[in-house]
Amino acid sequence: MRGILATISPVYLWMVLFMVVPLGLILLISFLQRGVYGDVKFHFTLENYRALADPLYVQVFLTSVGIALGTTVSCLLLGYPFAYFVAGTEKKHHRLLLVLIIIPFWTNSLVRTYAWILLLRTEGLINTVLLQLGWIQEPLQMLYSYGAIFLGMTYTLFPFMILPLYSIIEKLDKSLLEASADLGATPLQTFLQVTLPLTLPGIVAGSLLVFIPSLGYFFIPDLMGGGKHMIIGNLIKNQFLASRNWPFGSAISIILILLTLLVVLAYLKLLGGDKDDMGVM
Amino acid sequence: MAEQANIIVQIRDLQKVYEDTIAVDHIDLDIMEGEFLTFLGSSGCGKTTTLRIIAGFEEPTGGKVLIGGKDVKDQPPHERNVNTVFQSYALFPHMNIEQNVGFGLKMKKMPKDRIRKKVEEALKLVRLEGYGHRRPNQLSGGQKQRVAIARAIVNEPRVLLLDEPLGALDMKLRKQMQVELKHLQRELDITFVYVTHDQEEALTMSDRIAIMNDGRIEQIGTAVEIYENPRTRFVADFIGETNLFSGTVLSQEEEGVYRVQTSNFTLPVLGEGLEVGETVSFTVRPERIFITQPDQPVDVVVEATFKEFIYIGSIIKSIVSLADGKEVTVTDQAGMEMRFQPGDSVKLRWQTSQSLVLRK
Amino acid sequence: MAEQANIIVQIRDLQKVYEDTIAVDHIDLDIMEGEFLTFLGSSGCGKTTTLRIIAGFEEPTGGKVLIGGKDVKDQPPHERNVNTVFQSYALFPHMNIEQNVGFGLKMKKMPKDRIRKKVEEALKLVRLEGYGHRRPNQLSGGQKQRVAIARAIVNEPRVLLLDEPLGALDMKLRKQMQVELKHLQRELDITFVYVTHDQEEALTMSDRIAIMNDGRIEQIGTAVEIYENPRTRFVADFIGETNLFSGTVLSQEEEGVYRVQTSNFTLPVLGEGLEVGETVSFTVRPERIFITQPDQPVDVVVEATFKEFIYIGSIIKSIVSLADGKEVTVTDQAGMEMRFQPGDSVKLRWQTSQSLVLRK
Amino acid sequence: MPKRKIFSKLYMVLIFALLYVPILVLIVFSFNTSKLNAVWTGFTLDWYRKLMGNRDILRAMGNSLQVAFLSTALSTMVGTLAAVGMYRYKFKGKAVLDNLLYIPMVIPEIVLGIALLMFFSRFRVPLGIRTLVIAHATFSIPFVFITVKSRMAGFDSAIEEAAMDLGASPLQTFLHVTLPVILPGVAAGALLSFTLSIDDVITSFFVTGPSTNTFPLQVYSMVKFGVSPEINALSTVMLVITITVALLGEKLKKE
Amino acid sequence: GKKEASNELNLFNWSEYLPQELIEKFEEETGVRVNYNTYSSNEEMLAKIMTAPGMYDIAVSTDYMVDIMIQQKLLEEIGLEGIEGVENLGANYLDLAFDPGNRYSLPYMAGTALLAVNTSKVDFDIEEYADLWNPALENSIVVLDDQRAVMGLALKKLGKSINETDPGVLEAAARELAALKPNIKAFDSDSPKSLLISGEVSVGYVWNAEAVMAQKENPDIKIVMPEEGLYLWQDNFVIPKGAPNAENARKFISFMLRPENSKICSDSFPYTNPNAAALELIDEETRNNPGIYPDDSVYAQGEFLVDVGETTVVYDKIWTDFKQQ
Ligand SMILES: Nc1ncnc2c1ncn2[C@@H]1O[C@H](COP(=O)(O)OP(=O)(O)OP(=O)(O)O)[C@@H](O)[C@H]1O
Ligand SMILES: Nc1ncnc2c1ncn2[C@@H]1O[C@H](COP(=O)(O)OP(=O)(O)OP(=O)(O)O)[C@@H](O)[C@H]1O
Ligand SMILES: [Mg+2]
Ligand SMILES: [Mg+2]
Repeated sequence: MRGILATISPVYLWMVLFMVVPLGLILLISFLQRGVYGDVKFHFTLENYRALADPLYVQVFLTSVGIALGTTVSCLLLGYPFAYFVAGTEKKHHRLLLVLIIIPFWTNSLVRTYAWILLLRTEGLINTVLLQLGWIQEPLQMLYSYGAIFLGMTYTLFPFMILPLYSIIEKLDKSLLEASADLGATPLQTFLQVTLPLTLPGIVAGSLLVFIPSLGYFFIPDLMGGGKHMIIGNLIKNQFLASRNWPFGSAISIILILLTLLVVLAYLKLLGGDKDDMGVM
Repeated sequence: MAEQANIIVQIRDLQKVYEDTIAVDHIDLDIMEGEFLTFLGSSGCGKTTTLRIIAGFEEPTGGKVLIGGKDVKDQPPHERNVNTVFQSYALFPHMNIEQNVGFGLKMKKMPKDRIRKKVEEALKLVRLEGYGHRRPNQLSGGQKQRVAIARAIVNEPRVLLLDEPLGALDMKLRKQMQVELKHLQRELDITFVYVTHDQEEALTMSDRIAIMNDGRIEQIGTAVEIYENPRTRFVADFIGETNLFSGTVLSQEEEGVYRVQTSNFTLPVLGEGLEVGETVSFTVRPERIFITQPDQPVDVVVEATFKEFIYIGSIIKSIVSLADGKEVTVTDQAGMEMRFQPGDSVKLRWQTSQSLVLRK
Repeated sequence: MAEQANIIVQIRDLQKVYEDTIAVDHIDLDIMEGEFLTFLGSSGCGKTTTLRIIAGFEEPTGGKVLIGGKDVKDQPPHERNVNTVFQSYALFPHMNIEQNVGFGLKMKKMPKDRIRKKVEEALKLVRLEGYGHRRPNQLSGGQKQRVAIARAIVNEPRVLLLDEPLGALDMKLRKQMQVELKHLQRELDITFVYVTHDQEEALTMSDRIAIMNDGRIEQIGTAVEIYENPRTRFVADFIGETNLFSGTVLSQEEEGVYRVQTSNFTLPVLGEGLEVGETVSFTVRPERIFITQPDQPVDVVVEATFKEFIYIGSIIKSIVSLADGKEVTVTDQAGMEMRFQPGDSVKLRWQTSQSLVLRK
Repeated sequence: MPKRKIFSKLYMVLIFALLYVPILVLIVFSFNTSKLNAVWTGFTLDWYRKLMGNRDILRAMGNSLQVAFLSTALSTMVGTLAAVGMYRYKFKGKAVLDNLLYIPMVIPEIVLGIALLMFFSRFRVPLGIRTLVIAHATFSIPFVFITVKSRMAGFDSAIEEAAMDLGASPLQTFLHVTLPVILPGVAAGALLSFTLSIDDVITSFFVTGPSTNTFPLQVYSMVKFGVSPEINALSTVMLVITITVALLGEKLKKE
Repeated sequence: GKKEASNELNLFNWSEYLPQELIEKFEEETGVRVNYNTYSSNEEMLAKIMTAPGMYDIAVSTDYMVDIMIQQKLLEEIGLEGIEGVENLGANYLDLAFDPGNRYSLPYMAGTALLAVNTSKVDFDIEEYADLWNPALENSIVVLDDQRAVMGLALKKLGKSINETDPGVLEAAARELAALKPNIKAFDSDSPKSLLISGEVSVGYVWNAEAVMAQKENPDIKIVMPEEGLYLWQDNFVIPKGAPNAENARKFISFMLRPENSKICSDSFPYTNPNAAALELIDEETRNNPGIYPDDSVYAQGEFLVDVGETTVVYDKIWTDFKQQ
């Protein structure tokens, strides 16, 4: 009992104080009305939620989820082998490698994104080099496309996939992989049958840490996608700032939170199973 | 039986060095098809390492391994028709027992119902029927070990490597499993390479035993050869209990028999090519020594003082001491022992053929 | 010695049920201060579970444990002056050997140089001097186990729980460690609660042995009591090898001696309160049976046919079969055996005092 | 075996190259004479010189580092404890709390910022480093929690038992055994937390006080007139420092 | 709790929008310590001041936002009598609709949104907003990522005001926008000049300063001021309600109004300086750059943004729809 108190109560108090209470305010606002000058009028209404049913907003949600899913998948596909190989290096190098992975992300994200733009744009570095080498005749149109958005998102969220993956792959019991190989499983089979299920908690964690934030990371689509897509993050930001429609912005946020929680729960059910019960010997 | 068979595993000048430890030290060994070969040796002598090199988990520092005549240097573990029962079990924690045992068959893409049948049989063999749906962490130590055995044998490999597979079992189950493993080995005609630290197990089950010490093979041979004719002091001391004496060669009595002087007595021992004045060691097994009140004369009679009885069930050990305090162990079947009191003067006797000079 | 001492651990009506398994089934037991008590039993019979309850890792489903007269229900493991050597070693993977062994002392805030000294001594005791700077994953199975022992004894607890601590060691080292553990236990005057599946180990080391079966204690007593006077069929069968017969009581011959009819022969056995017509089992230990050419008459003489010799070093086992095919094992010290050929007619003889009727 | 090793090395080099390519561009442009960060016009050290005189940027950087360190420490502690507790104990409301912990990740930053600002202003909490740390910890805790929780899966509790058996109190067991074993997970969570904090704009904007501007705020509010290459210069300096510290630390550890 | 009035000045502004040397000079002169706080849009500034009042002493606010802040009673009176140098300001920049009589605000900098055309990439003349709809410009325009600005473009093409509230007109404007979308390569308010300079786009609808800077780097770029009139803007100093150091704020405004100080601003940023007295100190090239100091006629034809009240919701929906296409 004392253990529960010591470990759980800090987070519990924290969340109640700094999240539940503020969130309650947002919930309240979502049922109020926008004033003429963008203030909040104390007048109960469900209009904000009703307005959300417009196919326009459904479309925004779908676009956002599409981008988030794409980002998650590409982070996972690129990141898993990377985390696997890093975990496979000599243990004494691990700390350095991890720090080297994260250091680029301690620079300012805006500056980093501009750097990508410098690389990708029509007269950017990559095109210049490729043209010089004669590998292409016409400059490639890389910027302001879905490709650029995915590249930017994947790049920005990469450490959020790598670190949880690494931390679980690193503790994988090597003798289990040996046992699998010994029983005739090819490396691929071993990977699918043993490595993957045992590292599933890391995959789940990494995917959540990438998927959820990418629903709201609008500055990458804005900068690298040319701002031609409205994702849920922009929509909400626009309500709070450009249109100063806090009630509507709050309503969208509440729905976003609920939908994301649903997705997360479904995902955990689907993939996680009863992973708490997974013991080792 | 092993002599006529083909060689299935050849180990040539095998060596494995960890940073500061020589785990395997230039081993040469041929393992015959269908034989039951046991590695017996003290903790840390390199048994597991040797097995892991054969299985392909460890790359040798030097030398090579041939399986079925082919150098397996570039063959990854899953392509070697070799299965292992791991000392640490290495059960898959995310699979239940049934899935663990069926894993190898599933990898071979065997039809599901055949897998189920074979898994059932294997579980029956290790007396774990009905445990199929448990997770490894719901089993006791011995139960886990039995699952590891089932998981390996269900694949009927050409060579089965077993690393102390019965280590966690009680005597009773262990004896049963010994019989069953031996039975299985004969029936499936699989080569067993077995690691154990239980000499009785080694002696009863093996066709041949390789005694390892400090990364080297000290002696290899059948149970009788090893027990009756240990070639080194280490082997004599390691296999069974023994009494070790050392002394100086006084003279040759006849072909193969020398008279040796120890600090307590002078007596004839068996040996070959010894020189007068040489210092030698020789052994006498406790069960080949008789304690008597001084009476009929035999080849060897040594004066001693009785110290104590130790009771170990079917056997009674007597500890006696010689004039200079050296302790000698004598064993007797329980119920057969003479009743002495500590301090009693006794005589020890044995036949010359039971005292054997050792190489080193 | 245990009789005069104080009781240190009291186990009262202890019970532990997992979902579908009764692991510990109403156990009552007193453990004396300074005694060496061994749990002996088959795989999965609840030995580890009992130990874990004493240590405080498992809450009993029913009953209670008292240590030093105090119910320890609410005492977490670290407040019980009890240390454990785990069956699975449970070494800390992130610490080297020295740090592993010194952990308990560090928790007690012992000065660093004293810790270093005590750790060194402990490592010496388990013959691992110079291994202090290795990590657990750089050790062999047996070496890990020795570290686990050193880590526990260095704390000199009032009660030390050892769960198959010598399981992974070879016979030689095991014998040495047995002697040393016993020595240590006497010297430090610590209570040892020991789990093993090696009966020889149990018989040589223990003051008392508790034979467990299926969550229950079948019999508890000294080595001699258990071996010479097993109270149940299970105990007789489990401890040492034995030959079990069953038959019908024909008549009472004298006080404590009954004549019993088996399918092969009629003979007198020791028993108490038996009724004529009752079906009973009785045992004769293999080492108490002699094989002879039909000659001098003793209490019991049974006709049999010789089948085979089994060689296990210091002992030779003979398997003979009775008229109806039942096999009987007879052991002899190697070198003492009569040379028979399979198929030879032989006679078995033993003293009536060696055949004992069992309760169930 | 060796072939696979070569492949894995190649792959790692490739990914590292991808990670560092934009960083190289960023560094190169810190030496560019043009203010526009658009085309290479010539080499200069002007931006470094200017940076040294730019009190606001340096102070903002100082604030950001302070907030990042404090909030990382806080969220790592709270998040790790929570993950351990949730792994070890069963209690009522566990599932609810578990799901509650995903919410701070889901809340759009601007919503969290405004909500916290309303909250602080309502309870008259003065805005400043303190409120920044609270806000950052709030959105970082789930990242730590999830990372550590995934690492806990399949944790061998026998070694915790061994520690308690040897007389370690639950706290000591946690510090000496549990924590070191799950350290890779905790470190990963802390690194993520630091990354989030050092780069946060929107939430920070709302909860920061009048004298605690942070570095990302400074950068983002430049967008109207173009991000100054001083930022590149500062980023370069920071990169050089962190990489040097990391390499030195590694070197020291070896000796 | 609220801070006691200390000798500080909490300034709220975009970063790099007020030369550091001026701040240092002011601090030296008055002994007031300046805390420079930044935001990246008017709306952020508004949200912060609205939610947690009483923190900032002086803020820079764009025309329409001054109006909103006045309406929401978020501003102190500026107190013209306590400020020196108001007379230095040009008449074009005073007494405007969003703050008649300058009760609450005084101008700091001003500018316009206009067209920048890369003549090497466009082979026809661009003179009016409607030319942006030319299919030849497919995927080659950058426009401000700002709903009112871009709506303004469409409304201007239709010959309407950028502050139109008639739903029918707005719907027509939405259709115009849909037609424009294929020509838009990117939305960028932050640094559209880099796209122009590097040739990534041929035409930009951008802030005048961006166009001027782009022109400096790439001489092919020509500034075009469509006849339909420009979108005008003017940034102003305001004093938020409950400012703890309002007096320091006035001191600061006075300081900024001095011609020699105002000139320093112009040297640093290529915007229109409303300080007529400072104009004489500014170098000729800048003064004669029509991109920075356009004719008075531009002021006559141009329009400031005005908050459209409830219609904002309509604008927002059109914008979302437009982006989503
Ligand atoms: N990864 C390693 N790094 C360093 N030394 C090692 C490593 N693995 C094993 N060793 C050492 O090599 C020697 C042989 O180890 P091995 O595991 O083969 O012994 P073993 O004969 O199986 O012993 P046991 O009966 O105790 O299991 C031991 O001294 C051990 O400490
Ligand atoms: N967590 C658990 N869940 C369900 N059953 C369990 C669990 N732990 C142990 N058991 C069962 O309880 C019984 C007793 O287990 P225990 O580990 O005490 O056996 P043991 O006597 O130590 O055996 P061994 O000699 O094989 O180690 C076994 O049948 C085992 O399968
Ligand atoms: Mg081993
Ligand atoms: Mg056990």
